[in-house]
Amino acid sequence: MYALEMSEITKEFPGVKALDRVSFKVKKGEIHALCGENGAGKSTLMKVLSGLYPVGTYSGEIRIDGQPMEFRNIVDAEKAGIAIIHQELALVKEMTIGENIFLGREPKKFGVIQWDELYYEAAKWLEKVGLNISPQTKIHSLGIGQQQLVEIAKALSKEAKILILDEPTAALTESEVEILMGILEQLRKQGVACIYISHKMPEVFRLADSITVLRDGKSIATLSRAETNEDEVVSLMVGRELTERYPYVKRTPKEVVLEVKNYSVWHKDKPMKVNQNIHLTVRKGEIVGIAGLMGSGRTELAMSLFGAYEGKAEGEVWIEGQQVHIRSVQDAIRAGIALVTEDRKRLGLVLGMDVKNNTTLASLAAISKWKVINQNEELKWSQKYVDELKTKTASLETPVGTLSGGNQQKVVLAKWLMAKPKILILDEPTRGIDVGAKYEIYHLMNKLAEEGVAIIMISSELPEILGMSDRIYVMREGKLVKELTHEEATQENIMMAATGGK
Amino acid sequence: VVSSGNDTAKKEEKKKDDKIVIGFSMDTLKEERWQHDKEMFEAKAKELGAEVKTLAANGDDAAQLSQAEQLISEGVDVLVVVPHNAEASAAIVEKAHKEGIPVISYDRLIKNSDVDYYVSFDNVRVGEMQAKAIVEKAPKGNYVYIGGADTDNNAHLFRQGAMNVLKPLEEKGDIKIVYDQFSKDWKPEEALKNMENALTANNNNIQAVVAANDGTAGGVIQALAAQGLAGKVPVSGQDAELAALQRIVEGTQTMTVYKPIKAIATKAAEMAVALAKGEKIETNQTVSNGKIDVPSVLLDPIAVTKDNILDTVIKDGYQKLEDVYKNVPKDQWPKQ
Amino acid sequence: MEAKAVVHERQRKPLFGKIDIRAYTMIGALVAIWIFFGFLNDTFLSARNLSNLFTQMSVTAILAIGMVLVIVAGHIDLSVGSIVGLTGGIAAILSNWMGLPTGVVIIGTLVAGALIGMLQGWLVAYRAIPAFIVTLGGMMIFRGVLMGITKSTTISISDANFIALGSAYFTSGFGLVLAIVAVAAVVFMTWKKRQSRLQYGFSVAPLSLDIAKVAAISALIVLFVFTMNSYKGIPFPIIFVIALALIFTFIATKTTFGRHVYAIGGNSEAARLSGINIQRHTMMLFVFTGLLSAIAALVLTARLSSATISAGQMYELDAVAACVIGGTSLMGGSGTIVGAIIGAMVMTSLDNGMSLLGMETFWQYIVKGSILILAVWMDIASRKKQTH
Amino acid sequence: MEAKAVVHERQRKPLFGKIDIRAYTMIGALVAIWIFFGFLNDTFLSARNLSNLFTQMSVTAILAIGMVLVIVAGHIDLSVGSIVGLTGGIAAILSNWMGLPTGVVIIGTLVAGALIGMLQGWLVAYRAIPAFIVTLGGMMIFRGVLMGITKSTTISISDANFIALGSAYFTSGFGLVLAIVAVAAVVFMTWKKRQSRLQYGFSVAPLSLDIAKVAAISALIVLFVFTMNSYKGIPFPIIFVIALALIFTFIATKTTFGRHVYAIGGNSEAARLSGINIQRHTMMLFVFTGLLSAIAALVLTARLSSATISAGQMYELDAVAACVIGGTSLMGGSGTIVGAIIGAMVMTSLDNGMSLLGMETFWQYIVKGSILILAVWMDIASRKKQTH
Ligand SMILES: Nc1ncnc2c1ncn2[C@@H]1O[C@H](COP(=O)(O)OP(=O)(O)OP(=O)(O)O)[C@@H](O)[C@H]1O
Ligand SMILES: Nc1ncnc2c1ncn2[C@@H]1O[C@H](COP(=O)(O)OP(=O)(O)OP(=O)(O)O)[C@@H](O)[C@H]1O
Ligand SMILES: O[C@@H]1[C@@H](O)[C@H](O)OC[C@H]1O
Ligand SMILES: [Mg+2]
Ligand SMILES: [Mg+2]
Repeated sequence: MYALEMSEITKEFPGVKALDRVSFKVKKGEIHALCGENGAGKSTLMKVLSGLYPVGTYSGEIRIDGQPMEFRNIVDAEKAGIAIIHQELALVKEMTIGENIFLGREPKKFGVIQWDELYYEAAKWLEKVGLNISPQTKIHSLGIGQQQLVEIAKALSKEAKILILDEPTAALTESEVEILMGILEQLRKQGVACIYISHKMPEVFRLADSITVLRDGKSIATLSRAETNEDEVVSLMVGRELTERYPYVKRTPKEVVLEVKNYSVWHKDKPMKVNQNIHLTVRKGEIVGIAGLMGSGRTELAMSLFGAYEGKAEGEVWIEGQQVHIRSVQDAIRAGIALVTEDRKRLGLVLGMDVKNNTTLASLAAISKWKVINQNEELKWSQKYVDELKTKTASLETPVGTLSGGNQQKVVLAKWLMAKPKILILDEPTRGIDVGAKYEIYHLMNKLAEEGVAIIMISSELPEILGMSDRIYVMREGKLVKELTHEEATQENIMMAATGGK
Repeated sequence: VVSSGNDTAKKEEKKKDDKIVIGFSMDTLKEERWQHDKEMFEAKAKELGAEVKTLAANGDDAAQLSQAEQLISEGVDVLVVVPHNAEASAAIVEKAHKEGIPVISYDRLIKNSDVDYYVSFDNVRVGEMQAKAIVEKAPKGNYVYIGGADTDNNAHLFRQGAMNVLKPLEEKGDIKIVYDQFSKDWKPEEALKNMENALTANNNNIQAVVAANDGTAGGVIQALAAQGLAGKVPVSGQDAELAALQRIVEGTQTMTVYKPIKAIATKAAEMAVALAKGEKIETNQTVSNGKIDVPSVLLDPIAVTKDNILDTVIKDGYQKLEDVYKNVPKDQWPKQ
Repeated sequence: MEAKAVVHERQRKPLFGKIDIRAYTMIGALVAIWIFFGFLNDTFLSARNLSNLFTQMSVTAILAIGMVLVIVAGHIDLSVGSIVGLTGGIAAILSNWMGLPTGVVIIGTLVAGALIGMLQGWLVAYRAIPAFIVTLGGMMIFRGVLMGITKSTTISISDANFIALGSAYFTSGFGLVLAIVAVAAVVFMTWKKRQSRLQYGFSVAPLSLDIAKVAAISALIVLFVFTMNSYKGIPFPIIFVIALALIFTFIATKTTFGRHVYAIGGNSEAARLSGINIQRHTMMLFVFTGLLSAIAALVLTARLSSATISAGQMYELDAVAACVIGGTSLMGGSGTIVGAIIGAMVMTSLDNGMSLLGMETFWQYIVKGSILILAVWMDIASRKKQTH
Repeated sequence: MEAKAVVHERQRKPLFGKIDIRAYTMIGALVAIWIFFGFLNDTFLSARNLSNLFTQMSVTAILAIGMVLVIVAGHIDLSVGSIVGLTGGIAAILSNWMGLPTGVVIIGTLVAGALIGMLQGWLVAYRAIPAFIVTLGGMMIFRGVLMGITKSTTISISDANFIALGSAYFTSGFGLVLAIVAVAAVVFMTWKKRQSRLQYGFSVAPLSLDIAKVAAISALIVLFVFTMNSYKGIPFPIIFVIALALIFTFIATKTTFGRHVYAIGGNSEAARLSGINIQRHTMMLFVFTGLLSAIAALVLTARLSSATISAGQMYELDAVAACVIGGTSLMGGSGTIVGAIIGAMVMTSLDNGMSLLGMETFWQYIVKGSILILAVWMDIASRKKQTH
């Protein structure tokens, strides 16, 4: 008996068949992973299931506990015991954690919200996900990882029969992932059916009982974890063999390009430093990884070096032996720095603009004469990057908002590649990106390093840091506490340094 | 030049077989009085066998110019204009004349132009009448002036007229103007606020109020009523609006200035038809508009008080007795 | 036990943190304006003028109450001025031309306002036409209808009960009763809140602090009532404003409807994903602004004891300005009703003070515009400082 | 080779896809309105009335051109009406009171407009005060200043050259030359575009299609010039509108400045992180609206041959309405200048047509408001259909 059966689900968007007769079944008390490349249709399938795309906008059948169901809206799906954590954070920034957790389901008496009860309950759920903050804290003061935990708490609080997690760990650090795993295992025992979407294979293999692979909107296979392995799943996803996951090549970095000395950054609103006495060097053709826990201050360092952080900075920055004073993003670009930000939708892209306009946004001067844009040059360059990065887009005039996450990330990368940086800072460059695309990005990094670009990669995925970096800095509480070479670094010594454990 | 001659010739031809068409370009219809002007003007013209096209510009100079252009392009025989702005409307006269269309300036004088005729009441006179009527009731004491819209030229003319009467008395020491403000957009609620403030600032020690029109008078009287002073302090007005006449018979407003709309509307319609037929018009005076002396027909505005309501507004058919006395017990109604 | 302790720690901070610096800036500005005018003009701070002042701000304040919520939800209502005009005309027609009793007139007017609002709300919510357009169109249409149905005449009201809505005062006895009830309510609610928090095991503020707070609020209430009583009592329109402010603050902060409105304005996608019916809420908001406009129309018409076709013109801008001065963000998601009322008070105080000083009209325009900008500037600058 | 082939395939679509359904809906609505009025009234479609119509819409159109960009960037400018009033007053003072020559008057007025815009832009861009507030304050302040400096009088213009700006016509000869130049430009630009695309190896539309396009545009140009010539020639103000529309469309679509403005409106954070100087761009936008308001003021003052203290009142709403009817989103990020001009034309056509029909004022209000809503409703409904 299946807790959930979805059969022959077909869903079309103008010009795209996102789901093509997909069938998907989940048993009670099972953790079922849903894998597939970016744009394979995972989120769309889950949106159908959660009532976001109401009955009539798709074809096919949904059964819960054997009963056919028709969801006209989200509330119907919730009533049927379905809760979902969406891939994109869906929190109201101006509201408190508690309000967000219970949004739409506030405890009330005679229509009056029982605030004390609400916050009491909210605190309980926060406790469960290991978030030690007051539920009366407003969302906007949380980091992105903490926000993700709030989303998880919100979904858990619905005490659903079927829990959908669409890339819940994309913004979480190892320890938080641990907590989440614990929770999921407990839910499994309680008989909850969990659908788990992730691009992180180790997680999938650690947790899942079964794995369903989607490709190009079709369900390719459902496998039992016990009877498969990572390589098989990956090759089913991408439709070809993909053996080598981190294409590290040994390099001999040349002269120092970026040198940061005794660099400190003040918090943008509080009288405290988010970075202290940073010393850091990056060489030409070198990939330097920065590891650390969430909130350790890596993003602030990157933003500050890029002239984009509101808090003041102290200390020295040298580029190619020249001291530079970067006060704005324009200064940074002029000095040859590019930053691929961690939140592509909010900070990286103008979602309503098309692929080509986003690609050229930071380098318009290069394709303009007397401030007049040469539109053919624009086409040429954006086409070049679409081809080079294998970006999947209907045309160069497609608004980037309609691309899948991985393809959006490629557009951000294209924007900064076009700026021809000497120093490329990548903040969580593969967050939410499928294995195939990740692999392409790693290759690209290697190629850039080959061409002499100095690369800093901030990442919370240790395997990626270990697999790609020539050198690794570990940040803890705003300080660089350790420096390791590719050879020295291990999962253990990095975690030790990051957590300050002995 | 040649082309404009042609146009006139064509018009001459047209006039013989076609009906006379009068263009009536109005500033606004957003005040009660203008509604009366429109109705009476149209009625009279119709009676004389002409057709009237009326357009109102809602207090926008540019819109009025546009509308006049339209009337001109529709080929009206004569244009009657109630200008929103005395100076800005000179452009209308110029445009009309280029097409050989004569222009009558209605109620307000079009300045600095070759306007053909002017038929009106004198706005400065109106202000003077308001002040005189109030001074009669309250020869001494603290005065309040509640003006109209600062953005309306007429409001300045009314104030000028009132001050012609009040300033000498103030210099003599008989009266004191303790409060003098315009009311935004002629709004009664602005007048109400102004009057409340005036009363507060002077601790109710106010003997007379000159209000620029009936709308503002309404606001003033509300403020007085709140202090139990309605009917005790004389208040002027203008336009003989129904609400104001009701207040006059109830005793809370002292007077209103009735500009016999019927007279001006009738006169203007007659003049327009005569002009269209190419007849000459007799006028008794001229008024300088800064450029020429405009042949003018100036009608006398009438100060209306409780005593002469019957003989003026009601006799003219401007308002009905039963409406005006609606809130007064029937036995106290005057006999008609 | 451990868990409880954590909760305790967590609950303490916001209790003090809730003091909204922003609101205080504006209260500060208001006090500064009052002191300034009080200094230049003896009458300004007299009980009588304060009574005037409160009455003069009532219409703007009532409109601003509805406007806050509409703006919080990410919309705007440019038609409120015209709805005031139209429903005022309807009230006058019902009362004067048709001679209906006050109660019927009031109900008829409110229903008219609500229906107008509902129509606009439907277009915004269910037809997805931007509120700016719907209400800009509405602004023209309703003014046109008003001119049509009143034949562009001024209609005066003779029903004394109706007129009382705008110009009567509550007797001082009533004022005192009101003060006592209000103080009692404050005490009771503070006590209840403490109880409830204790029940949930949250920390509570020291009793002395709560007592001080209650005392301060009570003192303000008593001061207000005594000031009003020392003139003629509390003016009717002000009671409307206070009542509406309380009701809508309650709606905004304590009910699911209110919180959902904030959620919609803050992140409509998140609201939708939480199963909130955005369309129904949006339509409701416009029903509210329609209704509040009708109430404002009743007050205005009663105050003038007549309905004119220019009534309410440009009030939408006053209402929006009041909201923004009071801290409502035009981007949606944040704003308070109390703030909007303070905003309305700031603007009315300027009008009143300058007219008392007999300032020339053109100076009044300049000063009012400058203060508007300055107030928001100060506010923004102070918030920046606070966070830097 | 492979790659090139892909390019070809990909580039073909947008070439045709660029035809903006939205703009066509509005043009359709406009044509419908014209046919409707033309049917009811003989004069409406006469050369002479069309000439009037274009002249009448000029002020709104000029203001809407600047407003589009401000709205695209996520702001609004409520002060344009008052800037029109104030700079008109300044022009009249310079010309009439000070007797300066036309050239100096024009330059003085434009500088005044730009400075006013810069001041407001500075407050919005560098002091982060919401544009709504700054320009609402500006609306009051500039009106007040106008009243102050003109002492609330109307100042008439006697300089014939100045007056010509608003009321002269280009002779038919000039019109013909203009038509020839315009057609030549269209041909040349189409040809150059083809060449350049071929050079880059992109696909080009079939020659026949380009020829058809050029022919259609040329026909429209010739039709326009002949219509205008059959009355008195092309009115001066229309030439301003056309020239400004071309310049600003160029700025919006072909320059880095324009692109940056759209990016800022689409996602200001992403724009900032792409190295765009948001503050400078924002300030510049307000300089533009100030400048355009001054140009509108020159046209208006010349047309009326005088400056009045109420000139330009409420024009901001007309300008915003024109933008929105023409498809500009009030949320920022999208909108076109051509659309805004079509929007202005729709509104002016309604005004003109209804007044030709002699419709009663109140009906005019009702119809105009309804059409405004209806137009946007239609547009939204059609776009929905298109994408679903
Ligand atoms: N609202 C939409 N309009 C048009 N196309 C859409 C829309 N949402 C999704 N798509 C398209 O449907 C396809 C499936 O997208 P979906 O978001 O389900 O992918 P996914 O498997 O979740 O990818 P990712 O791993 O990047 O999250 C993609 O081609 C995407 O571009
Ligand atoms: N929007 C914000 N407002 C206030 N504080 C913030 C905000 N974002 C982050 N912080 C705080 O700044 C510090 C650094 O957080 P941040 O998440 O940027 O670090 P990080 O090392 O880049 O982590 P991540 O792995 O999430 O990228 C933390 O103390 C965090 O709570
Ligand atoms: O009659 C008055 C009119 O002359 C003036 O222009 O506007 C107000 C009216 O009351
Ligand atoms: Mg997805
Ligand atoms: Mg980070």
